[in-house]
Amino acid sequence: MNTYPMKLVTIVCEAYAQDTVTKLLNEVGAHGWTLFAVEGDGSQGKRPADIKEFANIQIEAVVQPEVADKLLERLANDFFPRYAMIAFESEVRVLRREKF
Amino acid sequence: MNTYPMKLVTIVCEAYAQDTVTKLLNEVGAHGWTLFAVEGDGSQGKRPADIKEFANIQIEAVVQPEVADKLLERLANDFFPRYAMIAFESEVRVLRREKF
Amino acid sequence: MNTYPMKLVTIVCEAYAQDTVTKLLNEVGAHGWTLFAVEGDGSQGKRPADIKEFANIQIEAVVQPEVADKLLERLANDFFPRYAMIAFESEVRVLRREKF
Amino acid sequence: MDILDAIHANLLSPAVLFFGLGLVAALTKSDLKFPEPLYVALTIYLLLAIGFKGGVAIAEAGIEKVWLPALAAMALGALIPLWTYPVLRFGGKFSAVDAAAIAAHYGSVSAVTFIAATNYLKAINQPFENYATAFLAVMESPAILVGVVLGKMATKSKGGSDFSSIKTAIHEALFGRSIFLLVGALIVGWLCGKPGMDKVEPFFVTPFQGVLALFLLEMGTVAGRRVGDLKKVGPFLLAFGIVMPLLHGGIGVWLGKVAGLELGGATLMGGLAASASYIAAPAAIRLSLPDANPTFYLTSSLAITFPFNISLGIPIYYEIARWLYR
Amino acid sequence: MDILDAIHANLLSPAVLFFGLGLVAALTKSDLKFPEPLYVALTIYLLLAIGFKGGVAIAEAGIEKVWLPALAAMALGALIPLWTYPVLRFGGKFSAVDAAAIAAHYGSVSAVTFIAATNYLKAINQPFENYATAFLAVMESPAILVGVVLGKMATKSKGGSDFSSIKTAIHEALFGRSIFLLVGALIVGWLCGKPGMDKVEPFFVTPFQGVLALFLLEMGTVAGRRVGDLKKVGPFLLAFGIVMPLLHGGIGVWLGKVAGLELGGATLMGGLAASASYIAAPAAIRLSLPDANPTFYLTSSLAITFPFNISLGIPIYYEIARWLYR
Amino acid sequence: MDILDAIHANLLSPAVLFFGLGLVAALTKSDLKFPEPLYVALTIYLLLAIGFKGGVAIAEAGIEKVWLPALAAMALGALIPLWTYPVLRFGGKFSAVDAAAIAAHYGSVSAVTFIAATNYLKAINQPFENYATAFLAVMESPAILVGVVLGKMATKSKGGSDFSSIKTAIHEALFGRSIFLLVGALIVGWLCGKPGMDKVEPFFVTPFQGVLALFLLEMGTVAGRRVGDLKKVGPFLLAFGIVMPLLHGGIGVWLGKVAGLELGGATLMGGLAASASYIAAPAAIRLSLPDANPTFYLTSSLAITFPFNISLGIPIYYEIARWLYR
Ligand SMILES: Nc1ncnc2c1ncn2[C@@H]1O[C@H](COP(=O)(O)O)[C@@H](O)[C@H]1O
Ligand SMILES: Nc1ncnc2c1ncn2[C@@H]1O[C@H](COP(=O)(O)O)[C@@H](O)[C@H]1O
Ligand SMILES: Nc1ncnc2c1ncn2[C@@H]1O[C@H](COP(=O)(O)O)[C@@H](O)[C@H]1O
Ligand code: NA
Ligand code: NA
Ligand code: NA
Repeated sequence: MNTYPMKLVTIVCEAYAQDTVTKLLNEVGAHGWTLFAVEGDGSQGKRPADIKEFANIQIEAVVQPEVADKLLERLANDFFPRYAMIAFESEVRVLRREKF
Repeated sequence: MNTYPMKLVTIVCEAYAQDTVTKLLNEVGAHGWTLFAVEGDGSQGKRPADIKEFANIQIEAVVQPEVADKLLERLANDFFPRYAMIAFESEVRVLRREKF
Repeated sequence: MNTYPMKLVTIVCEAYAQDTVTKLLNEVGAHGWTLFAVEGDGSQGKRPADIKEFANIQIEAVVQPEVADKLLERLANDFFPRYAMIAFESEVRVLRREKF
Repeated sequence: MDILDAIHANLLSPAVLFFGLGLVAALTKSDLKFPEPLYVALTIYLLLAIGFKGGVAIAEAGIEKVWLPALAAMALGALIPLWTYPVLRFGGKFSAVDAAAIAAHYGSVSAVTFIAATNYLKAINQPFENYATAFLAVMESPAILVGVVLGKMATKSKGGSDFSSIKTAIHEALFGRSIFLLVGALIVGWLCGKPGMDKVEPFFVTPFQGVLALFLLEMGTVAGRRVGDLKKVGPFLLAFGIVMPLLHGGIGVWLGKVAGLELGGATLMGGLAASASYIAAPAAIRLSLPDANPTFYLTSSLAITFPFNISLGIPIYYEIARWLYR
Repeated sequence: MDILDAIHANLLSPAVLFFGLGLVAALTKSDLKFPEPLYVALTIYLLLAIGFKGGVAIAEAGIEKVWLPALAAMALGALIPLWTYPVLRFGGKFSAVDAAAIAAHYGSVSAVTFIAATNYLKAINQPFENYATAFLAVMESPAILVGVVLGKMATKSKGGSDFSSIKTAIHEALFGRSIFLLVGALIVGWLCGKPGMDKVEPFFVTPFQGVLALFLLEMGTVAGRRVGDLKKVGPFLLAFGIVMPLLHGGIGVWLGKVAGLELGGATLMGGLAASASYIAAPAAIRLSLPDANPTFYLTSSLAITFPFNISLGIPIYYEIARWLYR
Repeated sequence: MDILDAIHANLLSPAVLFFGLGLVAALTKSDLKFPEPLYVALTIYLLLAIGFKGGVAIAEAGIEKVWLPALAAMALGALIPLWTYPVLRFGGKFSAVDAAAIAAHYGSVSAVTFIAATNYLKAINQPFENYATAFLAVMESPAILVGVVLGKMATKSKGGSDFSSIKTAIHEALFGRSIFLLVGALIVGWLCGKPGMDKVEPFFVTPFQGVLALFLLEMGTVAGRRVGDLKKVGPFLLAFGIVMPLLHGGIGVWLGKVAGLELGGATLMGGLAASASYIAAPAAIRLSLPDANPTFYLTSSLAITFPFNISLGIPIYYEIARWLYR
């Protein structure tokens, strides 16, 4: 099987940011995303996920390297100052290059 | 600590495919898997996870490289044409080689 | 954007271990973690997540390489013999080095 | 103007209004979303409650009253796909597997539509046979099996892996969550009888209508989120999703009368025949006919037929019954 | 010593005691945690129930009785931020955006506080206007919009992305989950009237107080987990979170009297004015003023004002009302 | 043939039948699965309801009636591990830590078994002391602590990390979710008394039996999924899981009589002694004795003793009580 390199960008942030982050994903050219509710602890304190309104989510998107760059840049400039959030990228390999 | 390279195969697909995918994991020689419910967006549209029946799941399996190859091949041939699904692999390192 | 290499350590274990694992994360110097409930199958049998008490969780922490080493060592020595658990590390890249 | 009054009364019931509110929530993109476990909890409750009540009713009426109309209901369910399939295949130009899949949904039934129909009858003080739940229970599976067989025959060539074995379909049709809960609760209710009912009535019966209203709010949002798919399914399926229920509703009412039911029971059998499954059938079909396109069968049963039935359909079937029982 | 008796009775009600139990759970680090879907389910239930009941009450009382006090309530909500903002900005030395955010929370209202107040009145057999829910419904949004405008004016320079558009705030304030459920259920109740109520009463009314007790247990743990943040907010906000409710409570009661309400209704309007939002407002503010610090507005409304109101505040507003209505 | 009648009546109650239905679901691999939050919600409800009711009963009976039998219950719970440990260690050849873990479970109690027992008594119109919930509350922890100490003494050598500190065990045994809810609600109920009960009765009391039936359906699936583990635990533990309850049931009934309880209360104390914990104890033991094998203690308490008690055990303890109270 031929596999092709892609970037997986993972974002953990407060649930309030969901709409703006998925909008950003569309803007920078991601073709899909996956999202789930998480609990967490970080510099802005524990997020116990007890109330929907104050919960955390994790968003994952498999994207082309250029898209990952653009995405991270936008996150750093517009989102990091405002939201409890982390983001990181890693290398993954996919089968259907054209899908991402 | 000595760590050993393994592949992490991640599959995101509609919840209906759960049984057939985990069966496939057994067949190709995975020794375990982890699974959770997710929401997502992709080429086949939003999956809002409102109804159990139409929800998405993410399945992760740490496997030996050969197993990953076999797994991806079977997914590409039998599953991709039928189900809303993506799959990708990445490099991870584990401690207890014999466990995977 | 400058990105910096970090390790992502992923731990899947029974929910009972949550407090001891997050305590360990603090001890070895992780600055945050993310956690969510999962189902799974492994050498110790299926964990169907039907009862909170017998469920599985997945914990992810982005840490510096040295911290990852220490973490894995402690897991191998103190936790693997006692709990249904797997752990693995992978390479990721982050933007704000100082945060992790 | 009887029928307009009947529809009017139905539209102003809390259950239907809450369904409408859910539609509005989805269409205005309000962030109202029921968590999935709440949805599951509500379906479990509704299925257990209706099943249990039906079982107790069977115990009281005696099985000898129930078996004949139940058999008739079952036969009707199994037969419906046989005529809806060609309509879809040749009238609607659907592929064989899509036609089979949609046919399976319209032969099977929607428990919530049934519940809404009992609700309606209660609201207008029309008595009905409580054991009618038995018809709901037996009508769920046969059409699914018929549909799967139709679909398999059409797609025989493909195969290989055990994706699409008929065995999967049978297991799903018989042990799937919704049918299991319904039939299980029916048997439990039948074994307990009245003394059992006395114990659990304040939980399974008294608050039932309120829970239904809450659930229909949720169903409104679920259906509303699929309104955008209406464009994808085309005008044929749109018309199909309204005309077929009317046809099947009439047949069901008539069959109920023939099988010896009272006016109320015949209305319920009409509602059952008219309803299309959107829980049990999608699950079974997705597993056993994975090549069928879910947008077609889900959108038509969930976003067209279901809202039609609970708003306009049920009062219409009732009026048909009244006309037949004059 | 009337007021002490009133407080004593309130403190010994199941709802308040369960709230205390929740606080204890959080403080003793018990692993008691409500799953998030249960929290969502309970809020949906409470909002629908209170809204539906209010709607039925409006249908029975006639809209002409309701509109004037509702308008007064709305105006009060919109005005409160105008004086709380300078108090916070200049008295408390908060940044402009933080002051605006907190002001929005105190002008808006807490549905659970309202419910607790109706509960209290019921417990002491004090009749009240059931349609008061309408005031709750109209008081939620205006202050949020005013607060967002205040915050925007202060932070105009920054901008660019659509983070913080007023449009987002308006959509959230009008179609956010809680306001949507409340207003939607109000309309549904108003359309159904008494016949609809008869059907769903055993679900939406009879068990209501028990559900509230369960929910307050959960709210106790939520508030308790934020007790640690009390240190971060400083003594000014601590005092603000208790003094402002007393002031607004008095104004609300007085306004209720002026607008023609009875003693019970005026008490409820006092409770509404005194309450601070911790669900609708945080959501809207987080989205439209992301630069405001949530620790300030959440801790003060959730961990100070809310517990104060449900334990001491409500009986106090009632006594104020009794004094005004002598 | 009294005892057979008693068992027969119990087996045909909705609660027990729904438990059976859950077993069937698991064994036929139906995809029926309660979402975890629903399970949590149901346990919270059941524990609060039973605790609150018990607390109100204590307030009405007066603490002076309760303390003596409560003390007796507590002592019994603490003592049971002292004889079950050697039986397991030397009779069953279990390792020290496994024997200690299992012993802790059988000394502790199962709230759901207790609830099922009260249900049974209500069904056969046998009055009982409502404050018996207090015995449930005090019997949960002592055996766990004793079991942990036994296990620690056996595994002293190992240590190091704070995994297995006795402190963890104590915190878990006293502030764990289930004991916290039960004791907390007991205190709340005791503080509110009858007036509080009047408010929440339609939520916490009226629908209680129905909720229990729903919960037992879920417990049936949970137990059913562990049926496969029965092979792993061996014949000794199988026998142990049935013989021990019978023995402890007898002792409990006798002790209840000695402590001055009526027939109903003694039956409940028998049921408590006979029951094995499968929620509080596993949590505490997993945290404080992580080297013990969960398959042993979970399978025996959940898949053997629990089903035995709710189906056959409770009627048997009742007959023992009737025989003792002749
Ligand atoms: N080092 C980390 N590893 C994994 N997740 C993290 C880490 N730091 C923060 N997070 C997650 O990101 C969320 C926001 O982080 P923060 O802004 O640091 O509070 C936290 O609640 C965690 O869920
Ligand atoms: N680029 C992507 N990155 C992350 N998840 C994706 C991506 N594309 C699709 N998915 C997930 O895979 C599911 C099925 O994808 P699709 O078949 O494209 O609809 C979606 O619902 C998403 O959860
Ligand atoms: N190879 C694997 N890949 C992914 N997850 C695994 C794997 N093996 C085990 N797990 C997860 O780790 C948990 C504990 O594993 P075990 O101790 O092998 O039973 C399982 O319940 C799974 O959730
Ligand atoms: Na049908
Ligand atoms: Na206010
Ligand atoms: Na015991």
